[in-house]
Order: sequence, then C-alpha cells, then structure tokens
Amino acid sequence: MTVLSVDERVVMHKRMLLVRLLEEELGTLHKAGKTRGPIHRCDGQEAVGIGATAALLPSDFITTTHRGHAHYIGKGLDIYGVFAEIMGKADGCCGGRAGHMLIGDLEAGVIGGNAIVGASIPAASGIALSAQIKKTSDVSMCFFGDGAAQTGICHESMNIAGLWKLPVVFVLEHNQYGLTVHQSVQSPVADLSLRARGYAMPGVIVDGNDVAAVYQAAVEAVARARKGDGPTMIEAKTYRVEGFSTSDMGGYQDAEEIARWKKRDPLQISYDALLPLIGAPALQAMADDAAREMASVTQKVLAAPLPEFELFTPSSPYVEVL
Amino acid sequence: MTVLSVDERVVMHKRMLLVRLLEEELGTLHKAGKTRGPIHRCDGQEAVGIGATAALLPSDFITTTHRGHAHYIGKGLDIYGVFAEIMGKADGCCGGRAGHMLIGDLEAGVIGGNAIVGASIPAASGIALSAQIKKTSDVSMCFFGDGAAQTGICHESMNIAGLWKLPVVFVLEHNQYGLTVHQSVQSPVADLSLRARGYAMPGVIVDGNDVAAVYQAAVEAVARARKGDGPTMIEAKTYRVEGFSTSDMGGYQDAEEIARWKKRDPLQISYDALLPLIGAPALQAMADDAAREMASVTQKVLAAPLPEFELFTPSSPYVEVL
Amino acid sequence: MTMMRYAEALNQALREEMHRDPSVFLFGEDIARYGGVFKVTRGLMDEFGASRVRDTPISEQTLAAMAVTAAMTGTRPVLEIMYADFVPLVLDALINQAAIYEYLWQGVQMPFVLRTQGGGGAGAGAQHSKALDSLVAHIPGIKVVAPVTPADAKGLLKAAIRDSQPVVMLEHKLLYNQRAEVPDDLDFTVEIGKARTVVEGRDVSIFATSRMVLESQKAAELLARDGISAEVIDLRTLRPLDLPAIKASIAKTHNAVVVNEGWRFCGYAAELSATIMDHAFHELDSPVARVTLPDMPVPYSEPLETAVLPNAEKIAAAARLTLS
Amino acid sequence: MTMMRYAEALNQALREEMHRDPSVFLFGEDIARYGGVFKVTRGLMDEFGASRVRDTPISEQTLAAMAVTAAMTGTRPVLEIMYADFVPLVLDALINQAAIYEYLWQGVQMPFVLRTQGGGGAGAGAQHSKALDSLVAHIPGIKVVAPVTPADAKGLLKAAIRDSQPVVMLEHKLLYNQRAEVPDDLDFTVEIGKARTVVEGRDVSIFATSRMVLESQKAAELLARDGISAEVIDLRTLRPLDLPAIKASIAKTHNAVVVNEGWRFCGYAAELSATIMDHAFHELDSPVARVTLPDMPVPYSEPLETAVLPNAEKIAAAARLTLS
Ligand SMILES: Cc1ncc(C[n+]2csc(CCOP(=O)(O)OP(=O)(O)O)c2C)c(N)n1
Ligand SMILES: Cc1ncc(C[n+]2csc(CCOP(=O)(O)OP(=O)(O)O)c2C)c(N)n1
Ligand SMILES: [Mg+2]
Ligand SMILES: [Mg+2]
Repeated sequence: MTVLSVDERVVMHKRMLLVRLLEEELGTLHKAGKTRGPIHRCDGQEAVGIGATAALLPSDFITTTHRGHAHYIGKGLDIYGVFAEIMGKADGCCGGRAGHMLIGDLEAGVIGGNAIVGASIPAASGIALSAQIKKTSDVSMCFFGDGAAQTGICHESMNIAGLWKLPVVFVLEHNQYGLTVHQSVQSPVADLSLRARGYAMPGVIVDGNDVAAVYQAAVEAVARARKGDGPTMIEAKTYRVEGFSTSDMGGYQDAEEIARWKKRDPLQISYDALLPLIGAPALQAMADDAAREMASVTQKVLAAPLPEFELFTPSSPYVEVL
Repeated sequence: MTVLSVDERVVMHKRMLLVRLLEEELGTLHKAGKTRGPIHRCDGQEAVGIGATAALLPSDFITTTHRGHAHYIGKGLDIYGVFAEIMGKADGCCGGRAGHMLIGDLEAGVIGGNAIVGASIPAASGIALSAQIKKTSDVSMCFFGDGAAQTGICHESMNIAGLWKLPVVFVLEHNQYGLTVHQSVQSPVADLSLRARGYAMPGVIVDGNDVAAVYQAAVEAVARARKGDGPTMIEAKTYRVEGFSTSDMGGYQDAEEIARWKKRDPLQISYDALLPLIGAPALQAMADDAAREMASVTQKVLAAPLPEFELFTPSSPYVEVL
Repeated sequence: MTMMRYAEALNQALREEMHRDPSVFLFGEDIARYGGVFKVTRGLMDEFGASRVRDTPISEQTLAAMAVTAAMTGTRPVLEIMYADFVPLVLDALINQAAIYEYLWQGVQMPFVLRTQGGGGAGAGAQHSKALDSLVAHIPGIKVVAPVTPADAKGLLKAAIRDSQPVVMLEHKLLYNQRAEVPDDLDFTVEIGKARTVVEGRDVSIFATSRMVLESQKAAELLARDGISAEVIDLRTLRPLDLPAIKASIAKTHNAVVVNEGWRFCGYAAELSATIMDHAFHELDSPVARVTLPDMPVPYSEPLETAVLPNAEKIAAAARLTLS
Repeated sequence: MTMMRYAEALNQALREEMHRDPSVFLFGEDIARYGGVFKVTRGLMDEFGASRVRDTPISEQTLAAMAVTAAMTGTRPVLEIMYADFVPLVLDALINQAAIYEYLWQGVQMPFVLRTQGGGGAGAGAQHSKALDSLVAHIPGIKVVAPVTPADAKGLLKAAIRDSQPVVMLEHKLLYNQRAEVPDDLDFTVEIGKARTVVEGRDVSIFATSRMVLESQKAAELLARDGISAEVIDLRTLRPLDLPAIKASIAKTHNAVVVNEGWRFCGYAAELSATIMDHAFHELDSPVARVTLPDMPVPYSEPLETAVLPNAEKIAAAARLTLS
C-alpha cells in the first residue's frame, strides 16, 4: 500500500474544501433564485473525486457525469471557469454553451461531464482504446453512479475493457441513490463490484468518504492500467447528503440515514487525519484561504457578463434559418 | 432431480429427429439454390431447445433468436408452417411476411424469433412482467446466444428480472461463437453464467448436448419461476456444427474442434440413452417415421404457392403511394 | 369541467384508466415513490400499489422492449421516459420491434403508451432540451400525439391507453404548469388523428406542434396588429396527420408556415412541408415556410438558448415572408 | 484506373488510408479474422495486425460511443455497423454525444467514420432490410454520404477518413458486387457535399440516393422511350446537401421526383421535397413527387419484398405524373 505524504494529504484536503465551498455557494445562489436549471451538488462525496483524480497524471483523462464538480477540480480545471460555466457566463470554461453537466476541456484531459446516465463509461473506454492504439501510457478514469451501473452500456463497456485489457479505471461512486430511487429498488445486489468478476477485472470496495483510502485504491488501479494489465472497478461507498439536485423536492431520503452519513463527512475525516500531522492552526489557515479564494471567485463570477449568441457554423452546416 | 420417464425421452428424441431433418433439408435446398437469404441452422444444438421447451406448459411463452428452429418445434409449432415460412410461402405460419428469423405465434406462446441480437432477452422479461401484473402463473423462457450475452440489454434485462423476481428462465445457448467470432474474442470469461450472481439469480452450467440434462435444469428453473422465486440463468454448453448460416464462407472454425463436437451429437447421446430402454428397432422406427414425415412435409412445402402482395393498412396508416 | 394543470390532467387520465382497466400499469424511472420528476404520477403508487406503479432501474432500452411484449400478452403498459433526449435509447424497441409485429403476425394487439417530454427553455442543456419528434414520427405502426392544452393532455392520454396499438405521447417540460378547464367525464377522450383550430384566419395558415402552438398563437396576435389574419392549427396528432384539416386550411389561406421545435433538416417540419407539397401544391401562393430550431445543439446559457428557440417573433416573420 | 467491385474499392480506400496514417484503425463485428460479412475488410487484419483491425463483441451502442472519444483523443476510428437496421443502437452516441461537442467545446476534432449498409432486396426480412437514412441525416454536425459507384465508394471513404468531423457512410448490400473503373491515385478523394449528374435531361429532375440512383437511371431509359428527357442526379452526400446542383437542375426542368429507399413519412425524401419547397418553389411547374418504401415493414418473401421496394417503374410513373 502506498503511504501518503503529508503534502499529498494537504493538497487533497484543500481541493475538497474548495469543492465544498462551491457546492454550498451554489446552494445559496439557488435559494436566492440566481441559478437556472437543476444543479447536482456533490456535498459529502468530495473524497471520491478528489482522491481518485489525485492518482492521475495531468496527461491522463477523466470522464464524468451530471455530478462532476469534484472531478473537474480534481483533474485541474480552474474553479473560476467551472463556476462561471455553471452560472452560464461568457467566461465559463465552455463559454456558457455547455453548462454544469457538460463541461469539457481536452487540454486538461476532461472529456466531459455527461448528462446521459451511463455515457461516461464507454467514453472512458474509447479514450483508453485510443491510448492503446497509439501505444501511449495514458490512463483514462471513469466516474459513474450506482444508477448508471444498471445501464446496458456499463455492461458492454466493462466487457470490452476486460477483454482488451484497456487502460481504464472505473470508479463507481455508490451514493446509494439513482435519482430519487434507493439502490435496493435499482438492483438486487448492494455491492455492485461483485460484477467485476464477470468481466475478468478486479473489483474493490473502498470507503468513499475517506480520501486517503480512495487515493490508495486509485493509485493501484492506475498503476495496473498503465502497466497494461487492464481495468479495475473501484466501488466507493458514499452518500449524497444534499439530495439529487437543487430542484429535488426531497422526502425520500431517510433523515436518520442522512444524519448518520453527515457524521462521516469526508472533510471531517480528512481533517482528523491531518490534525496530528500539521496541527489545528494550519488547518484553520487552509480553511480561511479556501473561503477567501471562494469569496473572490464568487464575486468575479457574479459580475461576469452573459454570453452573446453567435450562429454556430460547424463543419456540417445546415443553419440557414434561425 | 426429476427422473425422466421413457415417454418424455421418446417425445424429445422425436422432436430432435425432426429438427435435424429440417436443418439438413434446408442445407440441401440452399445448395440447390432454392432458399433466399442466409438461414441459421441449429444442427448439433437441438438438445438445448428441445430439452428446455419440454419443461414448459402450452400456456407458457418463449422468445428466441435468428436460430430458433428447435425452439419453434419444441414449443409446439407445426413443422409444415415453420418450414413453409422459411421458404417464404403463402402457407407459412406468418404468410411469408416474417421469414425464418421472425416467426411468431401468440396462441402457441411463441413471441418471436428475433434477428436483433439480444432482443429476445427483454422480450422475455416483458412477458414475465405481464404475467406478474396479471398474477397468472405463466412462465416465459428466453433463448439467446453467447454473442447476445455481451449486449447491453442482456445486462439490463437480467438486472430487472433479478430485482423484480420475474418468472423468466434465461437459456444461454453457448455454442462458442458469435457470428464468426470465437467466444474468447467476445468476452474475457468463458463461463458466462458466473455473471448470474451479479443479478442475484442462480446460474447453472449444463451439458447442452444432453437433452435430458437440459430438460432437468429447465424443470427446476421453471418451477422456481412459477413459484415466484424469480429467474434462473441456464448456460447450456453446445456447438454449432454447420457454421453460422447457409451463407457462411467458413474457415474460422477449427476442423478438429468440429470433429470433436460431432462425436457428441445430441441425437447420438439421446439414442444411447434410449437404447437400453426401448431397443434398436423402436428407435429405427422413430427415425423412419420422422424421415417419412419430413419427406411429405418437404413435398408439400415445395409445392405451396408464394404469397401475393396486399397493401398493409395498419392502425396507423400512412401508406398512400406505393 | 375542473380547472387544473396539464400535469394534473395527465395524472387524472392515468388514475381514471387504471380504475377502469386492471391491465393498465405504469413503469418508469422515479415515477412511483417520488411521483415522477414532473409529478405526473404523483400519488398513484399509494393508490394502486407498487406492482402496478413501478420505479425502474435506468435501463430505457430494456424498459421499452419490455413494454412491447407486455402489451402483446394482455397488459396495457404506460412507460414514462424522463426526457425525449433519451428516445434514441428506445428506438430499437420501437423501430425493430413494435413497428413490425402488427404486419408480420397479423391480429396482434400491442396496446402500450410511451410518454416522454422534450423541448427547451428550461436551461437543461444540450442533452436534456431536444424535441426529437421526427425520430418517432418516422416509424410506421406507431401513433404520435403531442397535446398542448390540459384537456387534450387528458383526452389524448386516455385515448392512447385505450388504443390497441402503440402510441408515443410527446409532452413538453414548459407545458406541465399550464392551467385550464378539463372535462370530468370518465369517458372523455380526444380522438387520435384530429387537429384543432386554435385561431381562425384568412391570410396564412400556421401549423404547429406542442409548445410551438402557444408561440404561434402569440404570433397570430402580432400579425393581427399588422392586419394579417393568421389561422393557427394545433396538429395535436403528429402521426397519422389530419390531412383534411391541413388541406381545408390551405384552401382558404393559400399560404403556410409550419412550426416545430425540433431540428430543421429531416425534422418534423420537413414532413409537414412535404405533405403540403403532396396535397396542396396547386393551392399555394408562396412556398411553405419552416420555423424550427437551427441545426445545432441547444445551448445552456439563457441568452444563447433563447436565441435558438423558435418563438412568436420568428413565426410572425416567417408568415410575413410568405405574404411578401 | 482499375476495374473492381464496390467492396474492393472500399477495401482499397481503407488499406491506403491505414498506410498513410497510423492513427486510422478499424473495429466492428466480424471485420478482422473473417474480413467482414460483406468482405469489405478482407485481409486488413493480416496486413495491419489485430490491434488496428479489431473484432468486437456485439455491443453497437458502446462501440459507437467509444469511436466518439477515441476520435477526440488522437485516433481516426472507422467503425463498421453490420446493418443500418442497428442505427437505433448507435443513435445516442451520434445525437447526444458526437453532435454536441464541436459546438460545446469549440476546437474539438472528432474524425471518426461509421460505415453501415442498409436497404432491401436480399430477402433479409424486416429487421435487416431498412434504409434509415433520415435518422442519421437529422443530426447536426454529422456528415452523411452514400456512394453508388465503386469510384465514389473509394473517394468518399477516403475523404471521410480524412475529415476532421464525424461522417456516416451508408452503403447498400446490393451494391457491393457492382464493378467499375476506380482511380488508382493515392490521393484520389471525392469531395463531401457534391452531387453527381448521372444523366442529363430537360423535362424532369430525378434526385436519388444510394441504390435508387441505379433504378432512377433505368427509369430515365423508360421515360426516354416515351420521349421524356429525365435528368438523374445522384446526391452522393445526404448531408450537407449540394443545394446549387439541386437548384440548377430544377431551374432547367421545372419538375422533380425525389427517390429514397427509406420510409416515406419523416423520411429522407421529405427533406428533399421540403428543401425544394424552400429553394425552388417558384421554379416548379408541378409538385415534387416522392418515391419511397411504403410506410410498412419490409416483408421477407420475394414477391412481397419486390412489391414494396421502389423501382424504375414506380419512379418513371411518378415522373410521368409530374408532367401530366
Ligand atoms: C439515460 C438517462 N436516463 C435517465 C436520466 C435521468 N437521470 C439523471 S441522473 C439520474 C440518476 C443517476 O443515478 P446515479 O448514476 O447513481 O448518479 P447520482 O445522481 O447518484 O450521482 C437519472 C435517472 C438521464 N440523465 N439519462
Ligand atoms: C444488434 C445486432 N448486431 C449484430 C447482428 C448481426 N448478427 C447476427 S447473429 C450474430 C451473432 C450472434 O451470436 P450468438 O448470440 O452467439 O448466436 P448464434 O449465432 O451463435 O446462435 C450477429 C453478430 C444482429 N443481428 N443484431
Ligand atoms: Mg447514485
Ligand atoms: Mg453463439
């Protein structure tokens, strides 16, 4: 098992702090009527995305879902560009065209959020295939949910990845719910990684609220992929504490269950692990820095202009009448 | 384990004889240039379809694939109607409109051949859902291939069937090949039934060339389904001795492998099992009867007229110009 | 008559038909416990139980295929597909399965309804804002309806459930909160295949579908200010088309605008234009004008999305063009 | 120039482009060891190895989605989908993935080619005989080509592979054995977006796609016997359309027939009719006639299948009607 350095822990803790602040800010803006469309917060799940992406090189790739904020930030996207995109601003990393569910940045290796449930899975396999054809040592990492695990493309993609030993890491972010539907109403098995055997790949269960545990599992899986030994499925058990999206009317998640998971807040777990290593004042300083950064980013995002429409003339144009 | 009666063995043997004769006749007609389009023979696989369907009641249902001859006959379709349909005759059980891959008969519980690989699987689950809604004790049985097992709908359907405990029996006819592609090029696991656990259903491997073994596994699975205990996956190991279809140019199946499987001919295995029970003369009489029946059916089919076209005016008509 | 929202009218239709016929059942993602993301199925699981109102895994392709065979074996499934953007996932079940059996296995009944909702205007982005009407309307043997008013929503859904063959119902996310009077009669249905004249006019016919009917109504008001009398026809059923209604209107106005929120090329508006070419060419004084989404993804940000969606101004401009 | 079959011309195009560019690779069902069920990829695995020429599991939906991201990350995948009837299975990858990224993530390149073949006439039944052209042609950002001659097959496939964005190539099962001269030049390509005049004529323009071009040519011969001079135009590219060619021909003949083997309602022929409505209405002396498959499944038995497929006689009859 890889031993984490203090620096690595600190970096991940900082990223988690930022993501949490972003999520909370989005919640506030939503309540104030300043957002548009449902936004999928990942409060409580930050450790999965931050821990797993920390195992990647900048040249590696990720694909993610409608709930990708932690993955975007973990893979190195600038928080201003992401936040501005979520707010539909001209400064957004996709000019406001894509929105929170479809952020992509080829340079950064982010081949997209994806709002078609399951679609992040073949997307990652396709990138891995490309790496295999080109004989690079790039790895592609796929985030997907327990709901997505029931889609047909999940099966097809894992079978192909196992068959061709593609350099891909499948990170199942098991937060117990599809949209409003509990996992027990989506699948007769609670531990979905037991399906990995059917694709001749290792399936590992990891505490998704412990960033260090996620990181360690990801480091192993990434190494395996990079060596050419093929894919791994990591099932990270976690929980969605703020509901499906900002337009979620709630009522289907058990209050006690939420309370139980809130006690296992990934930020708290990370804090507790760092406390003996760097002490409370350093942790406080990190929290203050993050809050300051977020405040300034927020101000800038809110002040940024909305985009102006330009007619799209793609390579296969047929836009004649608007 | 159910003990088979002699009568049951005899019935299944007769059906296998007829199917084999049909397949051989189709081969002959193809060579003579009298068939149209590729025909998917099931020589060597008869025991799966005949054994499994023998475990069903007339009121039960089956869904099958492009390779459905044994299943049609096993489920009680008249061989004349099936053969005439394959030959595109007006007398065909679907008037020549459907053809060999799409034969269906609601009365007989045959909800279709299906030439979309994998499509027989959700089709069977849908019928089972209907039985569950109506609270009947009907069972639906699905035939599909090792190639079909890699499709997304296979995964989705099995997950739903396991989740809802649908009264369905999934019979994977594992004949080692997709179209021309060996199973090892389609999936990293040879025994696909190990995936059953991922859907919380039993997965059993059975000798697909032994009609009695298939029947016994099917009886158990059908009983389980009928009781409301949910689906079973039966993986019947068998082999396609005559290639993918009559238009197969061959060359990809190993000659030695074919020879090895031919030695395990399901008709021979059935014959050997019956020999001590009813003796050679009775078996010879059965073979003679079957040959006579087939000869007369063939003559009648060849003499039957082709259909005349009639404009189809379905319930959502938009046929205005032909 | 009772005043209610479009979503409530659909809910009432489902409830009434489930009471009337025990073979009707509902399934789809998040429709049972939660009552559907647009709340169309609210309360129905409590009323009819978890067997007849089922939450499903995210498996659109399989759910649609299951609806086909469940319908062939004695039940009347009503499947909700959360967004029309997921129609590609159910298309094999529609094109390669549902579309063929009535012909191949004559006598077969396939009474299922697939409800979905499409269209833009809610900031849902490129994968949740499309109207893919032409994909489903292309399929023989499948009826396609797209109600605009709460009364039509109720009446067409009841008719669809009672139909013996597949019906796809295209709803619109921006229509669910529309309120209007809805008949209470348990046997109230709206005949599939009949258009509705929304505004009578003399100078130009505007044939529209789904939410675009509301924009066309506004366009008629804009045009009226210029002294142009526009007739607005809500097609209601996209397939089979109400040809007599289309022909009669063009025979009166001699000019036509067709409006659909889907893409232009090979879109539903193309069929309307071609249908008019086939049946009313000699009545036309000017070419039929198509008003559609431009051929590009629906953008996320509000000013961008607003710029691409067809609206009253664009429809009025197209109508003026036909008369110029 | 070398005389060869259409399938061989495609094979040559693949071989040449794989030699030219190591990032080109092929995948699909049965294409490697067996060389494809229509033998288009014969010998390529032996020549380029099993990494660049891959047999795949039966997983169309995933294969197409993989092509999209593989193309965005530095390779040029060429995916074979065995039958166009399986287009519904790849439509999510095309509509919800490939169609959106060029706009959303500007600067992205997506050079993949999806080859498939459709159409009837081979006794393959309702699930293996369709031409679903309009489904793919409806998608913005995706080019669609449909070569008829061996030379066009080679030239368009090479152009498609070199294109920086997705191209769908629609082949036809009855064209693979057509033989004709094909240019040998390694840099021979046929420009995407350009139609080809097959027969020049004065009285009526016949715009056709894929195998229907051959039937239209025969129709022109039938019409010539009656003294009618028909112009036959092979559109070659279904999207983007060669508008100048269409307009020029109609400006000459003032009458038009559009021919496509797909279904009629919301089919590709509807777009052709609507395009002519948009761009050449005032040039028309008669309504554009659509010749298509009727709106029903393709039957299996030969006399039934023959009765439904569009052919020279039906095309000639439609042309006569426009002139009557
Ligand atoms: C193909 C498809 N079906 C349905 C939806 C609607 N939908 C969006 S997210 C979601 C639930 C996804 O659950 P999961 O994969 O567990 O992700 P989570 O929201 O828990 O992160 C659903 C049903 C969709 N976007 N795409
Ligand atoms: C969706 C789909 N993809 C591809 C095909 C072409 N095809 C027909 S049969 C077949 C192989 C099926 O293999 P398997 O399921 O093992 O059945 P078998 O032929 O061995 O009985 C393929 C690829 C098809 N009909 N449908
Ligand atoms: Mg989840
Ligand atoms: Mg097989």
